[in-house]
Amino acid sequence: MKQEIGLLVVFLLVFLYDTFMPQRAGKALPVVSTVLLLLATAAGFCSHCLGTATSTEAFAGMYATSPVVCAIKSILNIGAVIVLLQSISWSGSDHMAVRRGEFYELLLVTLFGMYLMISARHFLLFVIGLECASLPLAAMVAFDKRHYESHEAAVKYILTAVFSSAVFMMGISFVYGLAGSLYFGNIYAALSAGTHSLMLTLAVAFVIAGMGFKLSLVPFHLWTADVYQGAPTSVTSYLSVISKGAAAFSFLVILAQVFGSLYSDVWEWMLYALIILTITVGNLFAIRQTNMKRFLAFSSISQAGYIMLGIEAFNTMGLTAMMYYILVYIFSNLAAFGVIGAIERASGKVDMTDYRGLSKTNPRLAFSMMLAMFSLAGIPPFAGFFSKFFIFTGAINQGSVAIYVLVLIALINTIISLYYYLLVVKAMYISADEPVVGTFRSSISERLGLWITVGGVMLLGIASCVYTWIFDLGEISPLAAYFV
Amino acid sequence: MEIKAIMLLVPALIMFCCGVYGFITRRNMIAILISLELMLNAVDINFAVFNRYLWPDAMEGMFFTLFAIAIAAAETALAIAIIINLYRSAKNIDVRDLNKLKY
Amino acid sequence: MFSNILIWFVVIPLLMLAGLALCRDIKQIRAVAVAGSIALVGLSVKLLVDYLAIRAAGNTDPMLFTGSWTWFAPLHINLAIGVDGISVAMILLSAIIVFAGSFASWTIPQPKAFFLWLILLSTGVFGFFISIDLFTMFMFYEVALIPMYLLIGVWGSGRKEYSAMKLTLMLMGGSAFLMLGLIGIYYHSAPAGQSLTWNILEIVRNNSISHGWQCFLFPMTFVGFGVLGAMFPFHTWSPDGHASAPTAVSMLHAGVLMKLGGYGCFRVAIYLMPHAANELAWIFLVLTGISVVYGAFSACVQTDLKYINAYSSVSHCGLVLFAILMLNTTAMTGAIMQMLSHGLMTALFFALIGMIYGRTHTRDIRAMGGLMKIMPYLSVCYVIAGMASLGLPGLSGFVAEMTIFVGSFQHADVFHRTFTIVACCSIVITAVYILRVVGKLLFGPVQDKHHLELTDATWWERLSTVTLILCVAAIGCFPNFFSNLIRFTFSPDIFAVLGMN
Amino acid sequence: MESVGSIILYTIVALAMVVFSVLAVTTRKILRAATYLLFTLFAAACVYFMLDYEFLGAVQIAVYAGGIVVLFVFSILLTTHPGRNSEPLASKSRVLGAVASVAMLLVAGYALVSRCALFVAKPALETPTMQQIGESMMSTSEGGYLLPFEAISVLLLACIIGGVVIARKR
Amino acid sequence: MDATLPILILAIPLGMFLVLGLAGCKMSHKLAGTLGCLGMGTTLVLAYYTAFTYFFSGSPEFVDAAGNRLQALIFNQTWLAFTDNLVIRLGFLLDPISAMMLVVITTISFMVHLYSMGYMRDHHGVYEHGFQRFYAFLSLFSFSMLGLVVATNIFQMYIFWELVGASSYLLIGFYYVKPSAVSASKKAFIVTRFADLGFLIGILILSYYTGTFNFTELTSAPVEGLAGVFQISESTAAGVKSVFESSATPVFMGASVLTWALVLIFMGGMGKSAMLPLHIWLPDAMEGPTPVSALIHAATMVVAGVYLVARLFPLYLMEVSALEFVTWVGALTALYAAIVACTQIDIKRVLAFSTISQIAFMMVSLGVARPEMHEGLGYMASMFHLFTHAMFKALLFLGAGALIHAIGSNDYTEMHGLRKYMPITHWTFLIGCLAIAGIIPFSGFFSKDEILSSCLGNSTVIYVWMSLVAGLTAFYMFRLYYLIFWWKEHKVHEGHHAPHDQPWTMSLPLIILAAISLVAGFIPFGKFVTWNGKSYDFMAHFDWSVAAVSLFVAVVAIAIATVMYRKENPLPEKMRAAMPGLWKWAHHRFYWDELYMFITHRIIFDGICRPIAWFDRHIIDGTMDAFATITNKASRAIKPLQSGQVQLYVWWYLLGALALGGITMLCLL
Repeated sequence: MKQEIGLLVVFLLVFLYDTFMPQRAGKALPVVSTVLLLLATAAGFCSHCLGTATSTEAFAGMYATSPVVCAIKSILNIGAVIVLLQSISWSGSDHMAVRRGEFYELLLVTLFGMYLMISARHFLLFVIGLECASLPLAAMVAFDKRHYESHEAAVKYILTAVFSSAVFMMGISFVYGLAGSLYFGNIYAALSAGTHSLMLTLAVAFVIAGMGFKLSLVPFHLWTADVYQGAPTSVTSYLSVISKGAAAFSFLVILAQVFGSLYSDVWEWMLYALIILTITVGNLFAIRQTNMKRFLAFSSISQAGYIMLGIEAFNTMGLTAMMYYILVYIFSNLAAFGVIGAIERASGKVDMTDYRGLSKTNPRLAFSMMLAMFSLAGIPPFAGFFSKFFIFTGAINQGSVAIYVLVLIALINTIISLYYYLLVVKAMYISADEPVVGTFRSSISERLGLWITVGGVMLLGIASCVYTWIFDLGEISPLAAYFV
Repeated sequence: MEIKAIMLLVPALIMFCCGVYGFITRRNMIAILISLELMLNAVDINFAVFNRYLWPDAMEGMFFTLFAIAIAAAETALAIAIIINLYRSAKNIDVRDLNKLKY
Repeated sequence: MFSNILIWFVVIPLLMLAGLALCRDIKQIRAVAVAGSIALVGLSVKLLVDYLAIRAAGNTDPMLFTGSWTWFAPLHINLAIGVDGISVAMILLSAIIVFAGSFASWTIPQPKAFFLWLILLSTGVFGFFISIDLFTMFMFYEVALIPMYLLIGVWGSGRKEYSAMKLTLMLMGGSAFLMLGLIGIYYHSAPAGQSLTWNILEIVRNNSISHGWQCFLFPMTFVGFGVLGAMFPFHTWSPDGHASAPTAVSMLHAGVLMKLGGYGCFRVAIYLMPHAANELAWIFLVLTGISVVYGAFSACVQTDLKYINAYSSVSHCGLVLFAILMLNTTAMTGAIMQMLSHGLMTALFFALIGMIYGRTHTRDIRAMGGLMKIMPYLSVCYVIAGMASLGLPGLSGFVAEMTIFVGSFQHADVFHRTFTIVACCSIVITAVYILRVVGKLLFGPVQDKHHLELTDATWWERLSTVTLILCVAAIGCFPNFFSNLIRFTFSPDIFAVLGMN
Repeated sequence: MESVGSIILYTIVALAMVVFSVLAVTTRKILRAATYLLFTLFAAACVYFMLDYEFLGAVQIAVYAGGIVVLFVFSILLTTHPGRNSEPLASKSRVLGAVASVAMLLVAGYALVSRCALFVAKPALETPTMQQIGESMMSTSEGGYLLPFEAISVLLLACIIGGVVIARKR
Repeated sequence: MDATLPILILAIPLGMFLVLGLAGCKMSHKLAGTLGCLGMGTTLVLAYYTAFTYFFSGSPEFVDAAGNRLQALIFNQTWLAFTDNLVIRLGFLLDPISAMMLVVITTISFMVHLYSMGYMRDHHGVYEHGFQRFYAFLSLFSFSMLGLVVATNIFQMYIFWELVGASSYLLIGFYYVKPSAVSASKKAFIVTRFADLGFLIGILILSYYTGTFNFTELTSAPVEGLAGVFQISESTAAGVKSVFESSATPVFMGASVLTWALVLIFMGGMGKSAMLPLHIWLPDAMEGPTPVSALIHAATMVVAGVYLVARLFPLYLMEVSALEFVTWVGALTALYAAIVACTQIDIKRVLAFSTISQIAFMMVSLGVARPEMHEGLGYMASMFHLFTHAMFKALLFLGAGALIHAIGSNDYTEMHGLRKYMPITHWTFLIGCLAIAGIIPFSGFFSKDEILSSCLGNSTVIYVWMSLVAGLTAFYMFRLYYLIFWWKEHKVHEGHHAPHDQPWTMSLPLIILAAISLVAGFIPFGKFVTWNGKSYDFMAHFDWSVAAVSLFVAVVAIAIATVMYRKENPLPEKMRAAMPGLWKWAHHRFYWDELYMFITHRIIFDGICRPIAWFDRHIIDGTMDAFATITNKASRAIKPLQSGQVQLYVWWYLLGALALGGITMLCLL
C-alpha cells in the first residue's frame, strides 16, 4: 500500500504545484515531477529492501502485496522515472506549456492504475486499475495537438481499448456467473473444485483477449503500431515498456491466481498459440518498417511474445525470468526511445533512412542505439542476452516436449528479429550515403537518460546480483503456490 | 412459465452482438461509440442477471455493474473529447478516413 | 580469481579495449594492438609451457588450471574455466592469428573502431576456449560472432551488406539450435534430485543424459556448432562472408572463428553425448564427407581468390568435423591438428589475398597474372600457403590430413573406411584448384601492365606473413609435439569414461 | 410461476432490448441511433427493476439515459451537419460485421446454452436497501467496496483532466 | 655405423636449400652455384663413403655370417605417432638398393649441378634470372630423393615422394613466365598427385590390416638370426597373409585386399614412373631446364616407382597377380613409348619417351622376377638397368642440353650435321645411344640382357615382346642420333655463331658419364644387389643365346636407322606415307593428351565442378536465400492485416478471441 500512497502523494503534489505555482515556475515542473517520482521510487524500493515488505492482504483480500509485487512496482517506477527524465526536454518545449502539468498528472495516474492492476485480487478493482491505466493514456496519446497522427492514434486507441474492455468484462461476467465471486481466491477455489464448462473456456479466452490487448499479443495487437507511431515519443516509450510490463505481470497474476487450475487444460495451449503468433507476426511486420517508432512497436510486439514465455512456463523460474526480462526490456527499449526522442526533437526525423550515417555525425547516439538494438536482439554481453537466455531456460524448465518446440520457434524468430535490429545498425554505421541528421548536442536530461539506460544495458546482465535479487524474491512469492 | 436466467442473458448477448455489428459497420465515430455503449450495457446486464439468479447472497455483480456504469461514463466522456478534438483538426469523423497510420 | 592464468586471456583484451578508448591517434592504436597481441602470444606460450610442465609432472586431470566462480547462483551458472591440450592449442592459434591480424590491418581506415570490434571478437574467442561452463561458453561464442557484422559491413568490400547480414543471420541461426541444445543439456545434467549444472566436467561425471535425450540434443548442438564449422549444407555464408570481409577479419574468421565450430562440436556435442554421437555420427559423416569433396570441387571453378579460399575452407573444415565424428583417438587428434593447420594457413591465405587485393584492386584471377615477377615476396608466400593447403610434407596441412586419414581408416566399420577414401580424394582436387590459382595468378605473363608498377610487401606485412609461415612450418616439421599435446584429451581412458569404444 | 404481467413485461423488455439495439446500429440517421440507444438503455433499466435492483435501475436511467445520451446528442450536433445521413454501408463491411456478430452469438450463445445452471428461475430475494448498498460501498470487509470507490474517483479525476486537456483549444 | 654421416647426407642438401632459398637473392650467382656444387660434392663423397662402407666393410651390421646382406637401420627417429604401432619415423635404412640409389642420385645430381653452372647462362656468360632459385630447388630435390630412397617406412617414403613431386613441380615450372612451362608443371603435379592418391589409399589399406608402416616388418622376419633378415620368412609371410585372409573383407571386387593394396601402391609408382595411362606428364615435363630433365625426369625421380616396387618386392611376391599386373602395365608402356618415340621431332620428347620405355623395362623385369627362377634375377636386372639407365640417360639428356644450348631449339630439324661442330657432344652422345641400344660392351647391353633373360624365364610372350621393344629402342635412338649429327650439312644462320662445344663445366659431366656408361656393365651387380641379400655371381645367369638374339636385333635396328637417316633421303617420307594412320597416331602420342583434356575439362570441370558450383550458388545458397525471401513474402502477404482501419482491427480481435475460445472448446468437447 505504501507505494500506492507514495504515488498518490506525488500525484497530488504535482497537481498542486501545477495548479498554484505561477506560470514561470511551470518550466520547472518536469524536473520537479521527475525528482518527486524518483524519491517515491527510492522510498518504495528502500522500504522493500529494508525488509519491511511482506506478503500482506488488505481490504479483505481485495488488495495484496508481496516482495515480488513491490519489486515489479519498483521496476516500473524506475522505468517511469527514466521516461520522465527523457521527456523533460520534450515537455519543456513551448507548445507543451499549457498542458505540461497534465502530462505528468495523467502519467502518474496511469502508473497508479498499473499498481492497482498488479495488486488487485478482485476483478472490480482490477478493471478499475485497467481502465485507470489505459484511459488517461488515450489522452496522453492525443497530446501532440500539432500533428494529425496524434489525434488519429488517440481515436484508434480509445475505440479499441473500450471494445477490448467490453470483451474483457464480458469474460469476467462469465467467470462471475460460474464462480459466484469476483475475489480471485474465491474464484480459484470454485474453479478448482468444479468441472470445466465451455463457458469457462470462453471466459478465459475473453480475459486473455483483454489482457492480450494491453500486452499487444497477436491478434489483439493491431492498434499498437498505429498508436505508437502517432503518439508523442515520450508517450510511446511509456506505452511500450511500462504499460506492457505492468500488464504482463498482472496477466500472470490473473492466470495463476484465478485460472491456475486450468493451466494444462485450457490456457497453456491458448498461450502457446498466441506466443507463436505474436513473435512471428510481430517480427514479420517489423521487417518492413522504416518509421522508427512503428518499427519499435512491432519489435515490442514480438518482445511481448518472449515475455509471455515466462508465463507459459508457469513456474518460479519463468516468473523471475519474466520480471528480469521486463526490467531489461525497459532499459533497452528506453535507450532506443531516448535516442529516437533526442533525434526527433533536434531534427524532426523519425525514419530509419534518416539515420543513415548517424555514426559519423552523432557517434554517441549511434553507439547507444546500437547497444540498445543489440540488447533487444539478445546479443551478449548486453543485458538482453541474459534475459532472453533466462526466459528460455525458465520456459524449458516446464519440461514438456511441446515447450521445446515452442522455444525452438521462438529461437528461430530471434534470427528474424536480429535481422531487423541489424538494419538499424546498418543504417547508422554501414550505409555510405551522406548523413541526413546533422551533428547536434542533446540536452542534459536526454544524455542523463541515455547514460542510465545504456549503463543498465551493459551492466544488468553482467552484474548477476540483479537477477539473483529477483530470483530470491520469486522464491518467496505467493504466486509460487499456484504453479504446477 | 418462468423467466429463466438464460432468457435475459440471450437478449443481452444479442445486444452485445449488435454492438459488435455496429462497431464494425458504422462509419460515424459517434455511432461507433453508441455501439460500444450497447456492448458495455450488455455486460452490465449479464452481471446483474448472474448476481440475481445464481449468486443472490452477495451483491458483487450489482456493484460491478454500478462501477461499470461509472467507467462507461468516463470512457464515453473521454472518447467524445478525443473525437471532437479530431473533428477540429480533420473536420471529419468518418472512421474509415483514419488511415494515415497503417501497414 | 586473477591468480588464474586463464582469466588473463579475457582480461588482456578488455584492457586493450579500455586502452583503445583512450587512444587519440593511429600510432597509439597500433601500439595498443601490438602490445596487447604480443602479451597474448606471450601469455599463451607461458600457458603452453606451464601446461606441459604440469602434465609432465604426472597430472592426469582432464582439465588443468580449473577455476569456478559463482555467477548466477539460482541457475547454477558459474564462470568456470579450465583447459586441456586442445584448448591450449586453440588459444595459441588464436593468439598468433590475432597477432598476425593486427599487423595485417596496419593501415585500416577508422582504426579505433576497427580494433575495438576486432578485440571484442578475440575476447569472445579466448573466452570460449577457456570456458568449461556451457553458459559462459555460449555467451563468449556469441560475443565472438556479432562483431563480424560490423567488421564486414563497415570495412568490407563488394556486396558487404548482404554478406555481413547473411553471415550473421546464418551463424545466429546455428546458435539458435545450439541454445536450445544447451538448455536441454542443462536440464538433464544431473540425476533427479541433484542440483543441475552447466559445468562440462560435472555433466560428464554425472553421465545422466538419457539415451533418448541425447539423440535429440546431439543433433541440435552439433548442427549449431556445425554451421560455424561450415558443414554442408549450412556453409553458404562462408564464401560470401569471406569474400566481403576485410583482410584481418577474414583471417580471424577463417583462422579462429570457424574453429569454434569444430571445437564446440567436440567439446559439447560429442563429449557430453557420446552415445548419440556413436549412433548418429553416420548422418553427419555423410554430410561432412560431402562437404570435403564438394567444397573442393566448387573451389575448382571459382574466379574470385577469396571464393576459392572460402570453398577450400569448406572442404578443410569439413574434414575437421569428419574426423571428429570418427570417434577415435587418432582421427580426433588429426581433427584438432587440422584445425590448427587450417587456421594458420587459411589466415595466411587471406592475409596474402588481402595484400594482393590492396595493390591490384581486383581479386579476379583472370585479371591478374605473373605476379611472381612483380611482387616476389608475396608470391612466394602464396605458393607456400598453397603448398601447405594441398598437403605438402613439412608444412602443417600434410600432417593434419594424414593423421585424419590414417585415424579414420582405423575405424572398424567399412562404411567409415569407404567414406575415408572419398575424403582422401579431396587431396587431388585440392591440388587442382591450388595449382590453378598459382598458375594463373603468380606465373605466366603479366596480364595488366599497370601491375608492373606495384610494390612488394611492407615490413608489417612481412612480419604478419612470416609469423604464420613459421607456425605452419613448425607444425609441419615437428608434428609429434602438437600431436602429443592434443592426444591426451582423446586418450582411450577418456573414451572409456565416456562409454565409447 | 411468474405472474402474467411480469411475463408480458419481460416480453416487451426483451423485445425492446433486441429491436432497439438492432435499430440503433442499423439506422442511417445518427440522431435516431442515439434515440434508439436511449430506448435500449431504458429497457436495460427495466431489466434491473425486474431483477429487484432498483438502485441500479435508477443509476442506469440517471447516468446513462440522463448523462451519456445527452452527451451523445450534443456531440452529434457538434460534429454533423444537420440532415445529412450517413452514406449507405458497403456490403463488404456489412458482411464482416455480420460474420463477427453471428460468430460471437453462436459461440457465446452455445457456451451459455450448454450451461444447465442457467436454466433456473429467480430465487426469492429481498430488494437490497439503500443502507445495505451504502454500507457495502464504504466497507473494507469482505463484500466492501471502499477501495474501488476511491480508485474510481482517481479514474474519474484523471478522465476529467484528460478530457479538459484534450478538449482545450490550444 | 655412426649416424652422423648419413644424417649429413640428408642435412647438407636440405641446408643448402634453405640457405640458397632464403639468402639466395642476396648472394651473387657464382657464389650460389659454387655453394650448390660444393654441397652436392660433399654429399657425393659422403654417399660414396656410405655405400662403400655398406658393400665392402663386411661389418656384421651389414653382412651376416653367411655373407647375406642385411638391412641396417642407421637411425630411426619418431616423427609423428598416430597410434602405438602406426608411427611415422624419419630414418635411414641402408640396404643394397638404397646404397645403390645413394650412389646413383648423388652422382647424377652432382653432374647436373656442375653442368648447370654452364648451362644456366647464355652465350655471353650472363646467368639466367633465378639462378640461385634453381640451385635451391635442385638441392631440395636431391634432399627429397635421398630421403625417399633411405626411407625406413612406407610413410616416410610417401612424405619424400610428395616432396620430390613438389620439387619436380617447381623445377618444371622454373621458367614460370612461359605458359607452357606453367601448365606442364601443373600437369605433372596433378597427374602424380592423382597417382599418389592410390598410393595413399594403398598405404591405408596395408597399414590397417598389418598394423605397421615399417618396411622391415612388412618385408622381413621379425626375429633376427633366421636364414636372412632380409629374406621373407615363411612365418612372416604366413602371418601377413593370414591377416588378410582372416579379415572381414578379404576380397573386394574379385581380388584380395592385399592385391588391391599392392595395386594401389603400384599406382603411385605408375604416376611417378610415368607408366601408361599416367605417363602423359613426362613428355610435357621437358619444359623444364634440360639439366632438370636429366636429373629428375630421366635418372632419378622417375625410377622412384620402380624403387617402390622393389622395396616392397617381398610383399608383391605374396600376390603374384599384382606382379602380373606390374608386368603387363610395363610391357604395354614399353611398346607404346617406343612406338611414339619413333615419330617425335623434339629431341627431348624422344628422350622422354625413351625414358618411359626404359623404365617400363625395369617394371617388366620386376614383374617377371620370381625367387624360384634364377634366384630372382629379374629383381637384380631391374636394379641394374636402373643404374645403367640413369647413367646413360643422364648422359643423353645432358648431351641434348648441350645441343639445345648451342642451337637454341629443341627441334632436330634445326640441327642436322652437327658432328663436326660439336665433337665432344657427338661422341658422348653416340656412346649414350650405343648403351641404350644394347650394344656390347656398353652398359645397357648387360642390364638389358639380364632383363630379357628373366623375361624368357617367365614367359616367352613377354620375352618376344620386350625384344621387339629393345629393337625399336635401338632404331629410334639411332634415328635421333643421325638426324642430329648427320642427315645433311648444318646451316648456320646469319648473325649467329657457329655451334660449338660448351665450356668444361658442361663437357666434363658428359665425359664422366660417358665413361661410366662405357664400363658400368662390367660391375658384378649380382654380388651387390639381390632381392634377398644373397650374393651370387651374375655370370651364372648370363644367357649367351639371349644376348646374341638381342644383340642381333639391336644391330639390325641400327642398320635400318642408318639406311634411313644417315643421309638426307626420301625413305622416311615414304615410310610415313606407307603407314599414315599409325604415323599420325604415334605422332600424336595416341591422343592420350586429348583424352585427358576431355576428361579433365569436359567431364571434371564442365561436368562436375561447374554443376556443383552452380548447385551451391543456386540450390543450396538459393535455399538459404529462400528463407529470407519467404520471410519477406510472408511479411508482405500479411501486410493487409495492419490496414489502418480500426473496425478491421476489432474484427480480427473478436475473431481471434472467439477462435481461441472456440477451438479450445472443440478440443475439450
